[in-house]
Amino acid sequence: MSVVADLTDINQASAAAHARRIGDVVLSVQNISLSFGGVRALTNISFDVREHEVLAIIGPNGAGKSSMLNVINGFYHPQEGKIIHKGVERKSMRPHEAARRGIARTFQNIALFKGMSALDNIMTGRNTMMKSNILAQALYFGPARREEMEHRKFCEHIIDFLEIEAVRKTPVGRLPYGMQKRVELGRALAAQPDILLLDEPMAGMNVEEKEDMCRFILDVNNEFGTTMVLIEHDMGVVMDISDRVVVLDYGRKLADGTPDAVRANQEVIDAYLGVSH
Amino acid sequence: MAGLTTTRAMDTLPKLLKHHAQVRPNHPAMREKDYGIWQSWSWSQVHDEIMAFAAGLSALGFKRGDTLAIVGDNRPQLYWAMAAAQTLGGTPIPVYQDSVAKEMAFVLQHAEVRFAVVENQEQVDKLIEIMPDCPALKTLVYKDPRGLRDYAMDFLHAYTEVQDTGREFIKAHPGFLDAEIAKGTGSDLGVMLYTSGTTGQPKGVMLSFDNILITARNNAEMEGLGPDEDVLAYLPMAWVGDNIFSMGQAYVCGFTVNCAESGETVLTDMRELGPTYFFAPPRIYENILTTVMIRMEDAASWKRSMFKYFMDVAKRVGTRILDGKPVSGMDRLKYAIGNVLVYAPLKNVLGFSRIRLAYTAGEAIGPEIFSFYRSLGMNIKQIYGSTEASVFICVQPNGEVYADTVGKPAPEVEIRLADNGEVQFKSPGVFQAYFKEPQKTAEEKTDDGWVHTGDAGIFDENGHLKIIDRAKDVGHLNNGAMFPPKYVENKLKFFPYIKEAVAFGNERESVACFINIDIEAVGNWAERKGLAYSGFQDLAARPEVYDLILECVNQVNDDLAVHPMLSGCQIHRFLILHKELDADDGELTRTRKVRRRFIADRYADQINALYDGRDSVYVSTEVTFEDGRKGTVSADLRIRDAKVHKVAEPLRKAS
Amino acid sequence: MLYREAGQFKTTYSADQQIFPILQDRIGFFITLAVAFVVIPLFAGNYVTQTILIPFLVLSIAAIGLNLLTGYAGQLSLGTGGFMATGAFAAYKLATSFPDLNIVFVFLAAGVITAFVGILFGIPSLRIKGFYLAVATLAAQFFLLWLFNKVPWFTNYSASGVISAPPMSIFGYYVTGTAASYTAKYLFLLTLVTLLALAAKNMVRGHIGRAWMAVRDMDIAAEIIGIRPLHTKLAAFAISSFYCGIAGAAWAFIYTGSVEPLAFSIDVSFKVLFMIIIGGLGSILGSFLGAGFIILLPIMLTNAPQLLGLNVPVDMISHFEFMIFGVLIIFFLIVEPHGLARLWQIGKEKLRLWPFPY
Amino acid sequence: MDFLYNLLIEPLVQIFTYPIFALEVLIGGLLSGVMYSLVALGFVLIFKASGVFNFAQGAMVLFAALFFAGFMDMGIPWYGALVLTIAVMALLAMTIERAVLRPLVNQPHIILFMATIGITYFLDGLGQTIWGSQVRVLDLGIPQSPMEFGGVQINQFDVVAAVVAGTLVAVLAVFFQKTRIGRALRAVADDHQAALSVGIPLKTIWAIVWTVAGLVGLVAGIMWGAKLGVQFSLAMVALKALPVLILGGFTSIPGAIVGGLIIGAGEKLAEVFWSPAIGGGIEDWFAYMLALAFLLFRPQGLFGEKIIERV
Repeated sequence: MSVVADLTDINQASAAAHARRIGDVVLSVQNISLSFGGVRALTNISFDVREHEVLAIIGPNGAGKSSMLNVINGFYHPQEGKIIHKGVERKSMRPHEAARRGIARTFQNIALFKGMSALDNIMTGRNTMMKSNILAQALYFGPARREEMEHRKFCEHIIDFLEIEAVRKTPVGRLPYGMQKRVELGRALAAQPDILLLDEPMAGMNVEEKEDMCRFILDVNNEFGTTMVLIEHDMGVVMDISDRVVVLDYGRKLADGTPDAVRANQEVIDAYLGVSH
Repeated sequence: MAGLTTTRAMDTLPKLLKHHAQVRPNHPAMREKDYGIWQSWSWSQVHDEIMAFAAGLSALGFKRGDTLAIVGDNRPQLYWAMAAAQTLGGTPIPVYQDSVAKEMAFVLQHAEVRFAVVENQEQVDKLIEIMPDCPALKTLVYKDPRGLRDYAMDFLHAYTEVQDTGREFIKAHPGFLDAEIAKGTGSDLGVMLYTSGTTGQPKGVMLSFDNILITARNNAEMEGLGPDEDVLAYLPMAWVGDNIFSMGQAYVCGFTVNCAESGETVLTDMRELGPTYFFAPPRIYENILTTVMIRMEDAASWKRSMFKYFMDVAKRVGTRILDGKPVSGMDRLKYAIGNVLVYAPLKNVLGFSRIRLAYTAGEAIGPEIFSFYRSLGMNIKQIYGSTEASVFICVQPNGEVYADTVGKPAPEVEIRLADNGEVQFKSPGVFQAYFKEPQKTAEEKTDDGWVHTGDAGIFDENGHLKIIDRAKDVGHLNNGAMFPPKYVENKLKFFPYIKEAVAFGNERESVACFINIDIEAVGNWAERKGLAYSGFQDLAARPEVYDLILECVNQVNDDLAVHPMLSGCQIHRFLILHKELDADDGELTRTRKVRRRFIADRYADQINALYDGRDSVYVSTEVTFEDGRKGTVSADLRIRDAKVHKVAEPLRKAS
Repeated sequence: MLYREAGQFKTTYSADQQIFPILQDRIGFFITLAVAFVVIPLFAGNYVTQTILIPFLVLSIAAIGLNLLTGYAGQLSLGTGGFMATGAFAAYKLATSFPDLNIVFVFLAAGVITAFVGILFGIPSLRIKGFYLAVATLAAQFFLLWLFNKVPWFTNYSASGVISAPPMSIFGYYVTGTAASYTAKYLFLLTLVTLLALAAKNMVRGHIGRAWMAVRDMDIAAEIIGIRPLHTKLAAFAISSFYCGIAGAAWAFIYTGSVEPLAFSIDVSFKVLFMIIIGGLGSILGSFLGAGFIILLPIMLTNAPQLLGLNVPVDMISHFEFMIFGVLIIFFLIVEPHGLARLWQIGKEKLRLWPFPY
Repeated sequence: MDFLYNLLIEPLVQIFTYPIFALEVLIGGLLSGVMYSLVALGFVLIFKASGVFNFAQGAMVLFAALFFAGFMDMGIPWYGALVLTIAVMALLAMTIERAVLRPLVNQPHIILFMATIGITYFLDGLGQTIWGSQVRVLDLGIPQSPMEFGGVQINQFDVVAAVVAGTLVAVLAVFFQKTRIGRALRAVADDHQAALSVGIPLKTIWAIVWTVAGLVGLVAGIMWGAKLGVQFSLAMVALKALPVLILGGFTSIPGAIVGGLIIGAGEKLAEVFWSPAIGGGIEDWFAYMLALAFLLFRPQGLFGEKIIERV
C-alpha cells in the first residue's frame, strides 16, 4: 500500500506527539443498542474515546459503523445504552445540541451546501458561535460586522491550513470531489470541535488525495489536538494513522485496541481482514 | 527626481529604512496576499518588524560580518530578515530555494553561513539534511511553524519568537540598533548573490550598498520612479533583479513591494494588484500572449474579427502613439475606440492596466511579442544587465525603443567594445569581487574596473547597443571584418519561411550559408501560389522557393550593408538543404542549437561548393526516420548568389 | 468591458465583504439610486407613477420577503397574499386606533404583527417540507382572508368590508389619502424599499442568511453542524412575513388607498411567487427584476392590441392575457429556470472577462 | 362565554338532538367528499408518475367541463361529446408533455410546479376564449331530488356521483394492477430507471399519465359541472383537493379517496353545526385547518410510509 509507505515518516513524528498528548476519556459509549423497526443496527456496543487520540472504527459494509457515528452525534436515538460526553450523561440529544457541545462530523456522501461558496460553507461551521441578533445583522453595524470579520479571519486560517485558497469563492458544487471533501473537513474544523467524527474521509479518493487527506487529519490532530473518531475502509491508512481501532461486525463489537493488537486478533482476522480488502 | 535626491545622504539600506519610517510612516511598504486579503505593512511597521528581528538575531549571537542565508519564496518576513542582517552589519545571502540539497550545501559551505532564515518545514528539513556538510551553520529560523510542532532541536527558532526576544532586547539595550546602523557605510558589503555560472561551481558575487543603491537610484531617476509604485515580487529572491527592484529601488524610492499568495496564484494576484512597475523575462510575456490568442480563439466570431481589426489598428499606430510620434486624427480616433473595446479591457484582464514601466531582459524577445505589448500602449522596454553590474548596463530610453537593441548605456555606465567585439562596461554598480575567488575575479574584472560581459555587441546608428553573439563564437573574415554567425542566422530566422540557417565565413573570403525552409510556412505559401509538391525535398528544391528565400537573403543583406561593422557579413551565396537539420542526426543540440563543427565535417563538400563557384552540388546524407530506421537521402542542391551591396558605399537603411 | 478591476485589491476583510466589492458596481448602484430618487420624480408622469412605479415598489417589498423565505430558506409558501392582508389590516387598525401615530411606526408595527402571524403559520414547517408545506401555507391564505371578511372588528364595522387609509403625513408631506401627491408617495415608498432591501441584503450575507441557505441546501447537514432548525425556519417565516406585512400595508395605504380582503386573494400569492422565480430565487436583485417583469407584462399585453391597431373585445383581451401570460411564464422557465438574476450574472461575468469569452 | 358555548357545546347538543339529520349531513358530506377524491386522484396520478405537483389539475377539470358542455350545447349527444372531450384531453396531455415537461426535465420541482401554474393560466384563458365565460348548465338528466333510505334523506345526484367515482377508481385500480402500462406507471413512481427497464419510454408514460389525469379531471368536471354549473369557479375546486392530498399523502391513491371522504364529511358537519358559531363561510379554509392539524401528528399523511432519514 503506497500510501502507507509515504506516510510512515509523518506518522512517526505524530506518534511521538500522541505519546505525549493522549489524555483521559472524553467520550464513553456504553451498551448502545439501536434498531430500526425490528432491524438491529447496533447491539450492546461500548468503547471509550480518549482526549487527543485518533480512533478508527472499522468493519465490513453494514457493520453499523455509520449508525454508530449517527448515534454519537445525536442523529439516531438508541433504544438502549447511554453516552457520557465530557462527564455529562445523555441517552439521546438533537444533533445541533451535540454540535454545540463540541462534536463535529463529516459525511460519507459529501453533505456540503451546494448553493454556497467554499468560504460560506466553512463560515456556517462558525454559526453556533455567532451571536449578533437579526436586527444588528440587518443594519450590519458595529458588533455584527466585527463578528463577521473575526470569524472570516478564523475561517481564512482554516482555508490556509487545508490549502484551498484558490477555490475560496467558488461554489462548492463546481469543485472536484477531493476538494469538496477538504471543504467539508474545513466546515467541521471551523466549529473548533473537541471531537471530530469522520465518516470515510478518503472514500473514492486516489492515492495522492488520500495522502493529502491523511496529512491533514494528522496535522489537525497535531496542531489543534482534536480528538478524532473515523471510519475508514483502507486498512493501510487505518493502521497507519490511528492510535486505537474498534472493530464492528454485524452491529457487534469484535475488538478494541491498538492497531497491532487488532491486527493480531484472530476473530478480527477471520471476520474482517480475511475478507478481501 | 526631487523625491530621491533627499535619499542621497543615506548610503545603506537600514539608513533608508529609518528615513522612510520617519518621512512616510503610514505609506504602505509591503503587502502580501495571505488569508484572502492583501495584508499590508506601513513603512513604520516594517521598520519595527525589522528592528525587532535584528535585535532578536543579535540576541542569538549574529555579529557584524556574519552571513545570513535566506531560503524561501518571496515573503515579507524573508525580506525583513535581509534588512535585519544588514542592520547588524552582516550580509544576507538569498539562495534559490528550489536548488537541490547538494548545490545549497555548496553555497552555505562556501559562504560560511552561520545563520539561516527559511520559509517552512520543507526548507527546514532540507537544511537539517545538509547541516553536517555545513559546520558553520548553527542557527535556523523558520517563518511558518506548520508541521514543526514536534521538532525539538534547540537550534530551531520560530520567526515570531526571535522577534519577541528582539523586542525584549531592544528594551534592555535602547540605542544599540541605531548605533549599529550608524556604523554602516556605503562601501560595506550589502548582499552576496551566487550565480550558477554556465561552467563550474556557483560564484558569490559581492555587491556593496553603493553598488546597489547608486545603480538603483540612477535608474529610478531616469525612469521617474516615485514612492507610489507597486511592484509584484515573484521572481526568486536570489536573483539580482529582485534585489534591485524589491530591495534597492523600493528602499530608494519608498514604494510598495507586493508578495504573491503562492506560485500558482501569481497571475490572479497580478490581476488583482495591477502593478505599476513590472519586470518579467521574455518567456512570460510570450506565454501571456499565447494564452491571450488561445482564449480569443474560443470567442464568438464577431468578437474575434473585432479583436483582429483593432489589433491591426494598434499594430499600425499604437507604438507610434506611445512614442509620441505624429499619427493621423482618424487613426487616433480608431485607436481610442479600440482602447475602449479591446486594449483597456484586455490589459485589465491581464492585470496590466496600471503599468507605467515594464522591463524585460535575459534572452532576446521576439519583435512581434514586444510590439504587441507596446501597441497596447504598455511601456515595455528591454534592458541589458548582469549580476556583476547590479543589473543595469543598458536601458532603452523612452521614445527610443526598438525590438532589436538593448538600448543606450544606463546613467553613469561606460561601455567599450573590445576588438573581438566583446562588450565591456564600467559603472558604479560593478561588483566588488567573487567571494574567495581572487583569480576568477581577475578574469572577469580588470584592475581599472572594466568588466567583461562575454557578449559581442555593436552600436547602431542611434547609439543603441545590439548584442549579436557570444564573444567566443564571433569569428573573422579573411579581410579581418568581424563575423558573428548567430547574428546573421537570427536575422534570417526572423523570416517565417526560414526555420534554420547555418552561416559560414570564419577565416574565409565571404559569408555563405545553408538554409532550412520552414515546411509549414513555405507549404502554406506554396498552396496559396497553387504550387504542387511531393514533399520536403521536392519543395526545398523548387526554383520558386529559391526565389522566395533569395528575397529574404537580399533583405538581410540590405540590413547588414547599412552597418559599417557588419556590412562585410553580407551573404554572398546560399543553398537550401534537402532535409531538416535534426537533433536525431546530431546536427542540432537537443535544445536546437546548431552544432557547427559537426555540420562543418558532415557537409564539408557542400560548404566548399558554396565557395568554389559550382552552381549545384550533390549530397547524400544518412538520416534517422521517426521510427528510428536509418536511411539515406540524396539530392542535387542548387546554389544561388545573393545580391550584395558594395561595402565601400554603405547605402541608406532600407525602409 | 466596463470593468477595471486590476488594482482594486482588498486589504481588509470588510472591504472584501462589502455588498459591491467592485468599484464599477458601486458607481452603477449609486447612479441607479440617483436616477430613482432625482430623475424619475422629475420626469415620470402621474399615470406611470401610479400604475407602474408604485405597485412595482410595493410588490418588490413582498417579493424580497418571499425570496427570503423561499429563495434563501427554501420554505415554499403560497400564503403571501394572506400575510399582506394581515399587514394591511393591522396597519389600518393601528392607524385608526392611534390617529397621531407616525406612518413609519404604523408600517413597522404592522410588519411586526404580521411577523408573529407568520411564525404561527410557520410552525408546521418543522414537521413538513416542500409541497406539503406549500399547501399548508394555503391555510394561512384562506383562513386570514376569511377572518378579515367575517370579523367586522377588523374593518371597524364598515358595511362594505372595505377599509380606506386615513390621510397620514411625514415631514409635513401627505403620503396617504387624497391629499397625497404621487411624487410624495413614490419617494416615501422608494426610501422604504431601499432601506428594506439593504437590510435584507445584510441579513442574507450574515450568519442568519447562511443558516437559511444551509437549511435550504441540506437541512440534515445543517442541523448536524449545529444550526437549530426550529429557530432558523421560524426566523425566516418571521422576517419574510414582516416584509410581506409592510408590503400589504403599503399596498392598502399608498397604492390603492382603500382595499378589501379580496384584493389579497391567492392570485397575489402566485404573482409574488412568479416574481421571485422569474427574477431569481435567492437573489435580492432578482426580486426587483421579477417584480418589474410581472408588473410590466400585463400592461404591455393590454396595450399591445392598440399598438398593433387591432380592436379586440375587452373580455377577449383579458382571456388572451391569461393565455399569453401563462405561455410566457412557461417559456421563461424553459429558457432560464434560474431567472433574470442569473442572466444578469452571466452578462456581468462576460463584461468582466471581456474580450475573452471565459 | 356565549361564543364558547356556541362553539363547543351547542353543536354537540344539536347533533344528539337530531341524530338522523346529523347522519344525513354526514352521508352528504361523504358523498361530496368523493368528488374531492376525484380531483385529488388527478394530482396523485401525476405526482406519483412524474413527481410534478400539478397545480393545473383544477384548470383541467374546468377545461374538460367547458369542452364537454360546449360540445353538448352544439347538439352533440353526450356520448359523442364525451369521446370528443376525451380526444381533446389526450391531445392536451401530449402537448403538455411535449411543450412543457420534456424541456423542463431534471429541473427542480418548484420550477415544474410554477410551470403548471403557467398551464393553469393558459387553460383558463384558452377555455374561456373558446367557450366564453358565461355559466353553462350541464344537464345529464340525473335528478337532484333527495330520495329516502330508511328515513334518511340522500341526494340522488350525490349517490350517482359517488357510484361513478367509485367505478372510476375501480377501473383505475384494475388499470394499475393488471395492465402492463399500469405496472410501468407504478414502477415509475418507485424509480425511473426501473420504469425504463420495463421498456416504456418515460415520455410516453408521462403523456399517458397526464391523459389519465385529464380523464379523471373530465369525470370530476362533468360531475361538478352538473352540480354547480360549468363556470370559472370550478377551477377553484382544485384548491379544495389540496388538503385532501395532505391528508392522504401525495403518492397514495387510497389516501386520496379516504382523505376526500374525511374532508368532505368534516367540512359538511362543521359547515352545518359549527359555522353559526363563527359566522359561516368556513368551507374556504376548514379543510386546510383540518389537514394542518392532522399533519402535525402525522407528517407523512395517512398512507405515506414513515421516512427514515440517513446521512
